[in-house]
This record gives sequence, structure tokens and C-alpha cells, in this order.
Amino acid sequence: MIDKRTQSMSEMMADCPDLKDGATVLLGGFGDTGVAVKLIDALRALGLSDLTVVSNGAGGGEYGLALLIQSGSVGKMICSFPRSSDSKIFEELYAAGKIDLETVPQGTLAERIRAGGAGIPAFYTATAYGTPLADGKEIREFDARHYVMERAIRADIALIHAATGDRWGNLTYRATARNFNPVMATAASTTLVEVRKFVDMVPAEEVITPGIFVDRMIEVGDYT
Amino acid sequence: MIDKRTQSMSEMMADCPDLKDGATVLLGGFGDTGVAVKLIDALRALGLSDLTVVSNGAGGGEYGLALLIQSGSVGKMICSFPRSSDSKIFEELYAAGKIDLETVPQGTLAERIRAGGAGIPAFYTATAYGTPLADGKEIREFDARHYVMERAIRADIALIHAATGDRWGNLTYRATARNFNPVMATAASTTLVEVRKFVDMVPAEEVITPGIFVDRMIEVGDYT
Amino acid sequence: MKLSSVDIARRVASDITGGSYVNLGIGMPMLVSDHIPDDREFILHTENGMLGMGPAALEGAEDWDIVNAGKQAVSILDGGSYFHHADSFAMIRGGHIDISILGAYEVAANGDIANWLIPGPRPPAVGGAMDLVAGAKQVWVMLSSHVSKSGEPKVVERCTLPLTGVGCVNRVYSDLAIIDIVDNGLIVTAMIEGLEREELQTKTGATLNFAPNCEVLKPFSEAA
Amino acid sequence: MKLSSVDIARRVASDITGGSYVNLGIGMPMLVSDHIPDDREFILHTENGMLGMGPAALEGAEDWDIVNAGKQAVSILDGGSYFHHADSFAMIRGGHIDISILGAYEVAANGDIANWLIPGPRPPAVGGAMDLVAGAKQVWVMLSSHVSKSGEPKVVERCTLPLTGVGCVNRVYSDLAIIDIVDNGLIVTAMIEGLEREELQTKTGATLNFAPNCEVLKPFSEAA
Repeated sequence: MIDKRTQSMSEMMADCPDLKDGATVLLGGFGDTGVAVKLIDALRALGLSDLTVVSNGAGGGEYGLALLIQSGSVGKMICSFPRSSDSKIFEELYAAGKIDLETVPQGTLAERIRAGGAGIPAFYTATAYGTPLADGKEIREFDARHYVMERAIRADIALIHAATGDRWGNLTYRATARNFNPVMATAASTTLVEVRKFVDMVPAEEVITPGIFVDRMIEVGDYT
Repeated sequence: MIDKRTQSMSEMMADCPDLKDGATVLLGGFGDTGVAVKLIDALRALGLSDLTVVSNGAGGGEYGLALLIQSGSVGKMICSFPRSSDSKIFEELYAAGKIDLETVPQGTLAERIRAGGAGIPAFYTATAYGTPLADGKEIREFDARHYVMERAIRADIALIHAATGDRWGNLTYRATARNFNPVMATAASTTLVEVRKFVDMVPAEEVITPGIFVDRMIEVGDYT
Repeated sequence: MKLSSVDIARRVASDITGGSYVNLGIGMPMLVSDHIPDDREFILHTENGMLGMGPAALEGAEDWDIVNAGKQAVSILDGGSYFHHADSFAMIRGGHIDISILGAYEVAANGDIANWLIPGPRPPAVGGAMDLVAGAKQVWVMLSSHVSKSGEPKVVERCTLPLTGVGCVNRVYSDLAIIDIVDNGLIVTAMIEGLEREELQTKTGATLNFAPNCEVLKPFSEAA
Repeated sequence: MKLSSVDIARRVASDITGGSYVNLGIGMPMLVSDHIPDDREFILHTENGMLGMGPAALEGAEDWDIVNAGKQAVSILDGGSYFHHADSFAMIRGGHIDISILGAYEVAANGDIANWLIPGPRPPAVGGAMDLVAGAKQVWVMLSSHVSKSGEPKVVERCTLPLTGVGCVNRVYSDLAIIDIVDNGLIVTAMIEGLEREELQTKTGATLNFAPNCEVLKPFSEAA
């Protein structure tokens, strides 16, 4: 019987070859909304090194991603908005040249991840044409408009936050806590999900992330 | 007040500049499932000419798309499977050289339409590499694999079949009657929808096609 | 005499056609949502995955699953919907958002805009700005003051700061004037009461043209 | 002695690991769904937008909103989900389907497959075949007979018919043998009882290698 639910965080993180030094990691969430905080904490506890983390932001305050960065596990961030009123930890390491940064327009970031999950190695977008974020990228004209070629992002691990999940791994999200989570769930070799509540079955019409994209889940309760 | 519901087919089709000779038309549905049959009939009644129709199939029996083709309105079909046990009308015109055909792999067709709706002029896919359907297309290697460049499809009109719709144009679908409909709804200048049932409001979490993609709707009742 | 930011927001809101889909940038553009005229309905898009954004949540009643692009707790109106990041930016990139309203450091007579980066030691953060200016049908810029604090024009011949997008701005609203950007350059369509054309030109870094029936703007408190 | 199509389907089903996501082509591969062993659960994908496909609908109880890729009325099992065509083929193209099982006219020792087109006057129809063979992690081909009606081998050195995909087939199941396709060519891992290696070679258009512990296949009715 297919059952992707785990009962403990140690079971969740055990025997997962994709959790390795140098891995690329997708972190769902937007600001503090829909972030898999408990999975990020568990990832930090592994003490990995040289991770490339793909996330909309670069963490704020002293929790979650900010602590992961502070722990020294992260070699590079790929984000759209690596700056907030309290993003001190990332900014200090960035200023000290101790962490790399690739800034990507938010929609291009989402689409690059979607492309990674959808088997599309590259696509063209008008976003960023004529700006510094297109520097060094291929420019091509289609129908008299200029576009930038962008490459897909695929990852080893995705850490996802969802509202409900069933044993098959079908997921729902709540409101704007959906954000990057369903897209990221498709683009990693291993997708780990913290779910607020396990349910017997997500009705077929209500599934947002089909279980095919999910490897393991843990129930974490309401995260606020 | 936004209200995309119309009360009659004549209101539905009136004053729509995108309904014109030479238009490209997206027809949702897969086989007979989720096809906007009543809108196709209304389109046929307009007696337009030289339409390019994008649809998974090329119509079967003597109804819907098959009749539209028989009426002489269609100059070209773009489909993945223009052949079925009862696709006589299309096949006869095709054999007589009276209608053009572009055969596209089903997933490439869906993705080209999605790209059209998502502002992506071109993308790469491994599908069809090395086959006759890649003839004349740009081939490019990424990470030691060969891909075919495919261009987006955008249309003037999309004819969509949905289960429920509210005054804002938010839509739901039923089971596999979803198929191409949500994708096509995003890729046309004007999207016309036949809805089985108007509802006061589709709950925000249940919306599959947000109203932003919908121009006009008509209630048609159950179509089976 | 000049317009307050609230006056500008009120005017912008009154210029938006009913039924429009509008994305409001973080900061001053958010004021627009407080001044939607009673006689029309338009729908606010927030790029983190919602259509139908409503007012800010009441203090103490925040639902942190419902946030806007500025990570503020907001609400959702009837007819709204949720979707993931890739779908949200497909809406933007695909040209489905009627108007994107943003702030800017500089806007140029050729439609270029710089609003994301003042070069310096902090990590470059772009968010969704590049996607919005490249994708929306119309881009309107709101400037709380026509010139910078040091008196430099914000409307210029060519931007000096790193660009957000090229040739994309359609209109500028400032505390002194409303300026359309067309192929031939800048056309002032409205100007604050009591201001001389020469003075506005002095405060602008590019040649101004004046519409034949250039409207006279009055602060709201002064208006009839 | 040879295997019936049902015998082949039974064997294919027993070779699928529990928890796999499997797409069954139209025709003979559909038989696999009737022979899923009791000791495991795997999930059937149908490219028109469903995971968790169940058995064919009972006659008279068809729900024509729930159809498979062959446009037959089917059912959905617990844990299933619906999605649109672009999402469905993103699953396929993105490498999320573990096994695609299809019929074929020809399979070559280099992994090429031809299964969509016999050149002739009828319009070329491809459906999802090219997407499936290019995208699935594993491609298995089922041949109801090892040779064509006229006695020509279907497993060949190089395909002569228009290709569906290149270098993508991993395994062939026929009425006479099971053959793995690896970098070095064809390896027979199982062969029908009583058949001589030379005879199988005679019926095959490319050089066969035999696995050291080549299994003996028996028709189900004959098996212990």
C-alpha cells in the first residue's frame, strides 16, 4: 500500500541520498507564508555544506532559512528578493563575500522551476530584457520583440509546506500559502512535505499537488 | 459590476471583433469530453472562412467540429490526433487537399498553448526529437540531450466548456472534462465559455480558471 | 500647490476602467486600493497568488496565510481566487494584467523605467517588478514628487540607474502632472493648478509636449 | 507455444514495482490494468488529465466526463486526481511517470521506436506517444506477436517506419520473449518454454544476447 506519511522527523530525513553536501534545495514559501519551517530546521540539523538554496527571499529574523544560512550550510542563494527589513544574517555574509547570490526576477524564478519540473530545459521571456539581470544571457527576437533565454532549475530536494495531505501524497494549500510550493514540488528529485493535517483522502477535484510529486510527508499542525 | 454572464447565444457572439475570417480558434475538449459543442455550433452559424482550428482531434461523427469543417469554415487544423473511427468528414477533405493539417504531439500542443497564454514565445522539448514531426525545426543540445524548439500558439478565440462559472468568470471543470480547457482559456484574445451551470460564486480555493481569462459565458445545462 | 500621495492615488483609481485587472506595487501604489470609486468594480492581482485582493486585514485579525506582495496581511473579496506562483506570473507575462502600477526612481521619455536598484553594497533585490513592467498591458508609474529630494528630475531623457524594463511605461502620475509616454515622447495631459508650463519643464529632464486640452489638476481638498 | 496477450499483460503487471506511476497506451497495454497483483498498489496515469485511473466503467453506467486516453469511459480510484492537459504532459515530459507501456510496429536495438505512423493517405495522428516515449523514466513495449502477420521481425536493427522517439525503449515484452535494451544492444532475459535461441534469433532483426540466467516463460494456463 502506498503511504507517504511518516511519523517522525528522523524517519522523514533518513536514508535520503539527495540530502547531501552540494545539493540544490528548493524552499517553498513567500515571506513567512507557506514556509516549511520545521523541515528547514531538520535540514539545518544535518549540518550539510555548500548547498544552493532556491527561495523567493533569503530569510529574515533568526529562524528558518536565516539560521540555515548562519549555520554555514549555504554556499549560494538563488532568489528574487534577498532583502527585507530583517534580513541581517544573509546581508552580513553577502557583504563579507561569504555567500554567493543569483538574483532572478520573481516570475522568471517561478517559471524556471516550473520548466525544471516539466522537462523544459530552456525558454524565452521578455522579462529582464535590457536590464542588468539579462547580462550574459542569450537574447533572441521573436515577432519583433526581444526575449531572454532562461534555463530550467532542477533540484535534489524540495521542502514544501502544505495544508492537507493524504497517504498518496495528494496535497492542498491554504490561500496564498500556496505560492511557490506546488511549483517547487515538481522540480526536485526528492520532495519532502510538512503538512498541517493528514487527511484520509483529498477529493480528486481539490488536489493541487498530485501525489506523484511527493516522496514523504510529516504532520506538523498549524504553523502559526 | 463585473458580470460576464450572457443570457443568449446571440448576445454571446455579438460585437466580438475576434470572431473574424482567418481567425485562429482554440477548441477545448478531448474526444467528446469537455467540448463546447453549442459554441462550436454558434461559430459555424457565423459562416466565417479560413479559420485555423487548434484542437486535440479533428472531429468525429456529424456534429460539432466535424460540421464546422464540413461547412467550409476551416482552412487548417492543428491537432495531435486528427483521426478516429468516425472522422470521415475531415479525412475526406484532407484526402482531397482541401484542408491543411499540422500534426503536433499532444503534450507539445498543450505546452505551446500554455506558452501562448504565459507570454513565452518559444521553448525547448525533447518530444519529437529525431522524428518527422521535428523536421524543419531548430534542434539544440542542452546538457548532452537534444531538444526541439517549439513556438507558442496564441489565438483570437477560445471556445471553452466548463462545469460551473460565476459572474466574475471563475470556472470549475468536472473530472477529465477539464483537459485542454483551462490551458486554452489563457491563450486567446477572447475566451467564450459554455458553462453547465451558473453559480453565485466559485469558492476561491476551488477556482481552476480565474475570471481574468474569461470574457463571456453562457449557461447550457448538462451537455450529455 | 501640489497633489498629496492620497490625491494622486485617488486620481489613479478614478482613471481605471471598471472591470480592469490591476496589480498594485508595494508602497504608494497600494493607496489606490483605498480609493476605488463606488461606481465600478475592478480586480486587484497580487503576484504571490491571488486575484480579488481586498483591504488590509484589521489589526489583531490578521490571517497570515492571506498576504500581499509586500507580505502584509490582507483580505480576499468575493469572486477572488488563489493560484500558484508560476500561474500568477503566467498571468503577468502573458499580458492578462491590464494595468501594473508601480513607483520608480526614474522614468525616461522612451518608456524605460528604473525602480529596483540603487547600486550599493546591499544585495540586489528585484521581486516581481521586471515581470510586471514587461508583461502588463499598461504600466503606470506613481511619483509622490515630480523631483527627487535633492531637486533632480525623476522624469528624464534616459535613465541613469539600472533598468527594470525598456520602453514599457505608458503614463506617469506625479504630484504636479499626468504625463503620457507615447512613441513621440512625453505628453502632459494634466497639470496642477497655478503651475506654469515652463516651470514643469524645468523640473523635468526631457522635452514635454502639452495636450491641446491639458487638464487643470486640483488637490482633492481644494476641488469642488 | 507462445504467450497470449493476457499472459503478456499479466507478466508486465507483475514486473511493475509497487508505488509506481504508470501510463498505459491505448490497446493491448490497457490489459495490464486488469492484472495488477493483489500485493501491491500502483497508480495509473492517463494523459488526458487523471491519476488513479480505475477499471472501465460498467456498461450503462458510463460517466463520459471520466474517460481515458482512448476516449473510453473509465473510473477513478481513491487517491486519484484531475489536472489539465499542460499539467498532465508536464508530468510526462518532466520524467515523473515511472513507466510508459506502449504497443509498437517496430523497436530497434538502439532503443528507437516506431509506433505512430504507417505512411499512407490517412492524416498522420500521433496523440501523446512522442511525449510518453521521450518523457517517461522507463519505456516498455508490448508486442502481441514477436513478428508481423507476414512474418517480419518487429524487433529490428534499425526502424524503417517513421520514428516515435529515439533511444528510449528499455524493454520489450512479446509472445515469445522479454528483451532488455541496453547500451550494448538486446539482452533476452526470458524466453518461452521450448523455443530454441536460434529460432528466436531468426524471428528477430537484430543480434540477440542472452542473459546468463535466462528465464523460461510459460503460458499462464500452463504455469504451476
